[in-house]
Amino acid sequence: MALGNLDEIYRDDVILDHRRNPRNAARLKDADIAADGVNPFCGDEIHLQMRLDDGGRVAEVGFQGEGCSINQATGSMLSEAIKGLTLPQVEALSAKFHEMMQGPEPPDEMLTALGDLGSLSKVRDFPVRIKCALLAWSTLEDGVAAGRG
Amino acid sequence: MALGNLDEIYRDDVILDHRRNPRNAARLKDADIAADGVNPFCGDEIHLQMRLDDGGRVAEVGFQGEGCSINQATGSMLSEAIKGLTLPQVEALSAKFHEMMQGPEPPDEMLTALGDLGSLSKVRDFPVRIKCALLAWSTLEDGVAAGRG
Amino acid sequence: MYDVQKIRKDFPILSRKVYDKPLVYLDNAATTQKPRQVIQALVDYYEGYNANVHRGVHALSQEATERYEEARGKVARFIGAESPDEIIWTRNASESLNLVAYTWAQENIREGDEIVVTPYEHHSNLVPWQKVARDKGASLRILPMREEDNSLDMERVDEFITPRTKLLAVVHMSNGIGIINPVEELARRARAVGATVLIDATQSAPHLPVDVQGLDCDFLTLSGHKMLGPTGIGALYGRREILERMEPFLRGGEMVLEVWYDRATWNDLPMKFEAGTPNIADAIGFGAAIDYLEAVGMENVRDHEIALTAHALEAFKELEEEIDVFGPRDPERRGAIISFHSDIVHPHDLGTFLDRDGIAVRTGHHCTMPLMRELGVIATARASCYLYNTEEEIDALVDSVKRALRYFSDGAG
Amino acid sequence: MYDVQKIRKDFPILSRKVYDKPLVYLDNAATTQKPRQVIQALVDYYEGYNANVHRGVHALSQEATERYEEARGKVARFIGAESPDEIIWTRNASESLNLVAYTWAQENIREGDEIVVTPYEHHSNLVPWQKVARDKGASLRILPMREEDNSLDMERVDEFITPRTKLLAVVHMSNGIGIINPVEELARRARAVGATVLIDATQSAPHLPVDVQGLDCDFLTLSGHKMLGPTGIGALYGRREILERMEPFLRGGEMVLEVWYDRATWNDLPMKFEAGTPNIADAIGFGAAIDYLEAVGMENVRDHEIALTAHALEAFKELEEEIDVFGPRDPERRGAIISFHSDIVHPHDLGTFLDRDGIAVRTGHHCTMPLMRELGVIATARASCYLYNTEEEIDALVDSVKRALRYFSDGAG
Ligand SMILES: Cc1ncc(COP(=O)(O)O)c(C=O)c1O
Ligand SMILES: Cc1ncc(COP(=O)(O)O)c(C=O)c1O
Repeated sequence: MALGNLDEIYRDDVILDHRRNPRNAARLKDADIAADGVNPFCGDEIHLQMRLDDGGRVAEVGFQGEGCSINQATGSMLSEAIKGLTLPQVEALSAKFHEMMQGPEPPDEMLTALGDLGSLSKVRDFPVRIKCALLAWSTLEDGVAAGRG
Repeated sequence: MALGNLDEIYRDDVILDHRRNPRNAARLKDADIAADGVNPFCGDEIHLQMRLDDGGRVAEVGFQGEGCSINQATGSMLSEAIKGLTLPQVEALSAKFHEMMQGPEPPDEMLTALGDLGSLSKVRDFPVRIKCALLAWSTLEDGVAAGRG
Repeated sequence: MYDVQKIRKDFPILSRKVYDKPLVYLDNAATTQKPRQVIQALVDYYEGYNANVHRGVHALSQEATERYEEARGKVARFIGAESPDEIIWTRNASESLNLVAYTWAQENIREGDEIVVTPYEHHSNLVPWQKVARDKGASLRILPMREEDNSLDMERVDEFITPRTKLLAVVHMSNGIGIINPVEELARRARAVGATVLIDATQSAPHLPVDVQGLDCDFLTLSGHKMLGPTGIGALYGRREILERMEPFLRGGEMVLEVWYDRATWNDLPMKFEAGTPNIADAIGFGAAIDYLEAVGMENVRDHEIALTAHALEAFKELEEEIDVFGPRDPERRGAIISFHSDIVHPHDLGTFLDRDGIAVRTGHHCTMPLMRELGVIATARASCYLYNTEEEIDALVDSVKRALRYFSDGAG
Repeated sequence: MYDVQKIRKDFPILSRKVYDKPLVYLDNAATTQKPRQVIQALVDYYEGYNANVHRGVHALSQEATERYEEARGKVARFIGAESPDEIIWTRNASESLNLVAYTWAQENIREGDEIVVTPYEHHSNLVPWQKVARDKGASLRILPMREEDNSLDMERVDEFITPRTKLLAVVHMSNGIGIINPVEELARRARAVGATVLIDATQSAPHLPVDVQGLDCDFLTLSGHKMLGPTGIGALYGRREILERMEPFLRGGEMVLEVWYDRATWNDLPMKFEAGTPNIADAIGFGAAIDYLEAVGMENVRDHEIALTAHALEAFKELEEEIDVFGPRDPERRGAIISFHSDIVHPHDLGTFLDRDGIAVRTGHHCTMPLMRELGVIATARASCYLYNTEEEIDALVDSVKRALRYFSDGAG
C-alpha cells in the first residue's frame, strides 16, 4: 500500500471546498426518504433526506453530519451527485463509489466520470479512513432500501 | 517431584489387600449419616453410610464404590479407620490424611500413626492420582457437615 | 505423498520426552498440539502489531484489524460459509453452543416443542438444552442407539424427529467413541419437519472436510484448540438470515451502534455477537492453523486417519478377549478415536501405566456421562489420533496396553 | 530506582518503526503491549506442555493443570481475594460483566429496584444492566457529574444511592477521560443501604494497587490484555458466598459434576462458572503478566504514571486556548489518560496526523457514548500511558499536536 501524503487529502482543493462549503446543508422537510447513519467505531453521524419528483428522480437533497473532514466532504459531494438520478441509478452510483474505494486501483477514466467524488480516491492511501468515506453511502443505501419498502 | 515406581502403589501389600478384600462393603440400612461423592473429572463414585452409637461415635460403616484401585482401597481403609471415632475426631483424621497427601513430605511417625492409611502416602509420587485418594474423604466430610445440620 | 515425518517436524512438542521416553501423544480429542507456524503467528502478532481492533486510526490497529478479519474469512471459507459475517468468534465450542441456547433457543423454543439430540452428545451439547427445555416447558428427545455397534438406529428416527421437533442438535463425530453420525440424513429429516439444525462439528471439522452448505445446517460449532489452533478461540457458524433475526448475547463495547443511558442499538453482523475486546491473537492463530490444515489438505488428513484407525482396530483384535473397543468396526464410519474398556484394569490405572511409558491417552467419561451409562461403563480409556500420529505410535500403545493387562492381571488390579 | 529504559527493553514491539518513525504507543487504555516474559510463557506452553487440563492422567495434562491453576492463584493474590476459587476466568471484562448480569442480576434484581452507575461507564458496564432493568422492571440511576472538572458530585450521592438501590456498578478509573472515582466511599454508601457492589477495575487494576478487601466489593472485573497479558483472557472476582449461591452461566463440560439426559449437577467453584476447554495458554500468560507487574511493583507503576500525567498536563497547558483536556487537573485523582478535544480539528483527522508521526492514540467515543454526550462532544483524542512510556514520548505527542493544530488551522480542517 502506498503511503499517502497528508496533503493529498487535506490540501486537495475539491475536498477542501466541500468541507468548507457543504452543499445542501439545510434539513429537508417533507422528505420522501430520510436516513440516519452512525459509524459505530467513532460516533460520526450522517443525516440524509431526499425528495423525489414525479418521475421518481431525486429532486432535492438535505445532508447534515457531525464528523471528520472525509465524512463531511463525502456527504456534501454525495448530496450533489445524486440529484436527478432515479433510485436504481443512485444505487449504481453507490456501487461505483464502493468500487473506487475498495476495488482494484481505479483507472483515470473512472475518476473523471465520478467528478468531484473522484477526488476521494486519495483516501485509499489512508486505509483506516476509508470507512469515513463510506458512511454517507451506506446510509444512503439503507434509506433507498427502506424507501422501496 | 520423585518419580514413583508403579509397583509402589500397585504391588503394595496393604493397598492390594484392601483392593481385593474391601472392608465394610455392605450397604448400611438406617444410617445416621449417608453421603455420595463423584469425581467430576473421571466419574468415579463413592457411597458412604455411618451409624453412630449413643455416645456419638461411629459404630458401623458401609462403603461401596466404583472406581480405580486407589479410590477403592482408600474407601476400604477409611471405613475401618473411622470406627469408634467421634465426628470431630473423624474430621481431625480427615485433615491429617489431607496433610499426608498434600502437605510437606510426611515424617515416618505420621505414617505409622495412620496405620494402613499411611501406605497411601506413596500416591504422592503420582500427583494426578492424589485426587483418587481424596474423594472418599471429601465425601465423608460432606456427610459429617450435612449430618451436623 | 503424505509425509508424516515432515509434518511431525513442524510440531516442537513432539520431540519432547516424558519420563525419558519419547512422547506418544494420543489425546487429540481433548486438545491438539500446535505447529510452529501457529506459535509463530502469535509471536509475530505480539512482537509486531499488537493493538486493539476496529476502532483505531493508527497503523498497528489497522494491521491488527486486517489480519484479524482475514482469519475470520479463513474460517468461513474452511467450512463453506457464504460470508465471513456468518462466523462469530467465541472462546470454544461450549460457548458457541451456549450462545445459541441463550439467544435463538430462548426466543424460539416454546412449550411442547422438542429438541432432538443423540446419546453421543458432549455435555456441552446437552446441558445448555436442558436449561432451555426447563425454562420453556419443552422436552429433550434422545435418538436411539443400536447395541451391536453403538451406532444410531436410523430405522427409528421417524419416531423422534417429528413435527414437534423444533431443534435438532447433533454431534457429527463423537469424542466419546469416535463414531461419525449420518448428519446429512438427520439434517434432511429435520428440515422436512421444519426444524432448525445445529451440528456440533467440534470433533469432526479438525479431521475431515466439513461443508455447511452440504450439511444444510443452520448452526455449526468449532473449537480452535481441537484443530491445531490456540486455546481460547472457537467459532459459531450461523446462517445469516437466522443471525440477523436473533437478539444479541453478550452486551457491551463493539457490539453496539449507538448507546444512550437507557437504551442501545446493535452493530451489524458479526460484531453484534461479539462484546468487548476480542481474542485477537488467538483468532489470528486459528487462521494460521487453518492455513496449515489446508496446505496438508483435509482429504489427506482424513485418509491418513482412516489408515491409522484400520491399523489400530486390527491391532486391538488380538486383545478381543480382554478389551472391548466401542463403536463400529468400519474405519470409514468413524474417526481415529479408539475408546476401550477392560474388566481387568480400571481405565485410570491403565492411564497411569501408559503415562509411565510416555503415552498420553485420556481416561474417564470424556464429558459424555450419559453415553458411558448407555455403554454400561463408568469410564473408558481413549486413544485419539491426529495428522502427526504414526502406526508405530499405535503399536507402542498396543504393546503398552498388553503389558499393562499382564501387570494388572497378575493381581495388582 | 524505576528504570523505564530497562523496562522498555522487555517489550519487543517498542523497537518497531511506523512509517520509518519510532513507534510512540499511547493507546494503552485500549490494549497494552506485552513483555517478552509473557510472550515466552505462551511459547513455553505450546512447545513444552500443551494439554487439556483437569481431566488427564498423563504428564502433560498434569503440568498444564498445575501451571494453569497457579495462574489463577496469582490473580487472586494480586487483587487480595481470599481464595483462588473466587476467580472466574472469562474472555475479557465485558464477559465478566455479562456473567453477573445473566446470573446474579437476573436472580436478584426485582421490579422497582434500582441499579446505580456513573456517567463514565464503558458500554460494557452499562448495556448489560439495560437488559436486566428492562427484563425485571428495574431502573438505572446515573450519578451526577460536576461541570467544573467532570468529577462525580459526591454531595448529591444520597439522592441516588437509596434503599431502593440493589446494585452499585461503577467504574474505578474511566477509560474515557482517566478520572479515578472514589469507589471506596461509593461502596461504603451502597453497603449502608444493603446494595451489592460491583467495581469495574478493568482500567484501574493495570495501573494502581487494587484490593478487593479494601474496596469491600462483591464483584470486580479485570481484562488481561489491558495489563500486559494476552488477548482473550479476563477475570471476574466474586465473593465466595455470592458465587456459591449463584446459578451457573455457561453450561457444558467442566462445570458439571454429574450429567443425565434430563438433568445435571454443578461442579465446585470456580469450575461451576467455566464451561468447556478454558483458555489455558492465555491464563498462564496472564499469570506471567502479573509476575511482571509485581516485580516492578504496582506502587512504582502508579508513581511513574503520576509523574507522566503531571508532565503531560503541564505541557498541554500551553495549548489551553485551542484544546480542552477533560477531567481533574490533580494527577493523583486520575490515571495517565489524557483525553482532549479541539474545535480546530476533528479527532480523527488529528489521529491520522499523529499516526504519520508514528504516534498511536485513540480517537472516537472510547465506548463511552453517554459520557461524550455529557462532555458535549462526539469524540475525543485520547493518549493513554503505561509503565513503559516516557516524558520524551509525551513531548513528541505535544509537539505533533501543535504542528497538527497549525496544519489544520491553515485551512485544512
Ligand atoms: C473501564 C473499562 N471497562 C470495561 C472495558 C471492557 O474491556 P474488554 O474490552 O476487555 O472487555 C474497558 C475496555 O476498554 C474499560 O476500559
Ligand atoms: C464433540 C464435542 N463437542 C463439544 C466439545 C466442547 O469443546 P470445548 O471444550 O472446546 O468447548 C468437545 C470437546 O471435547 C467435543 O469433543
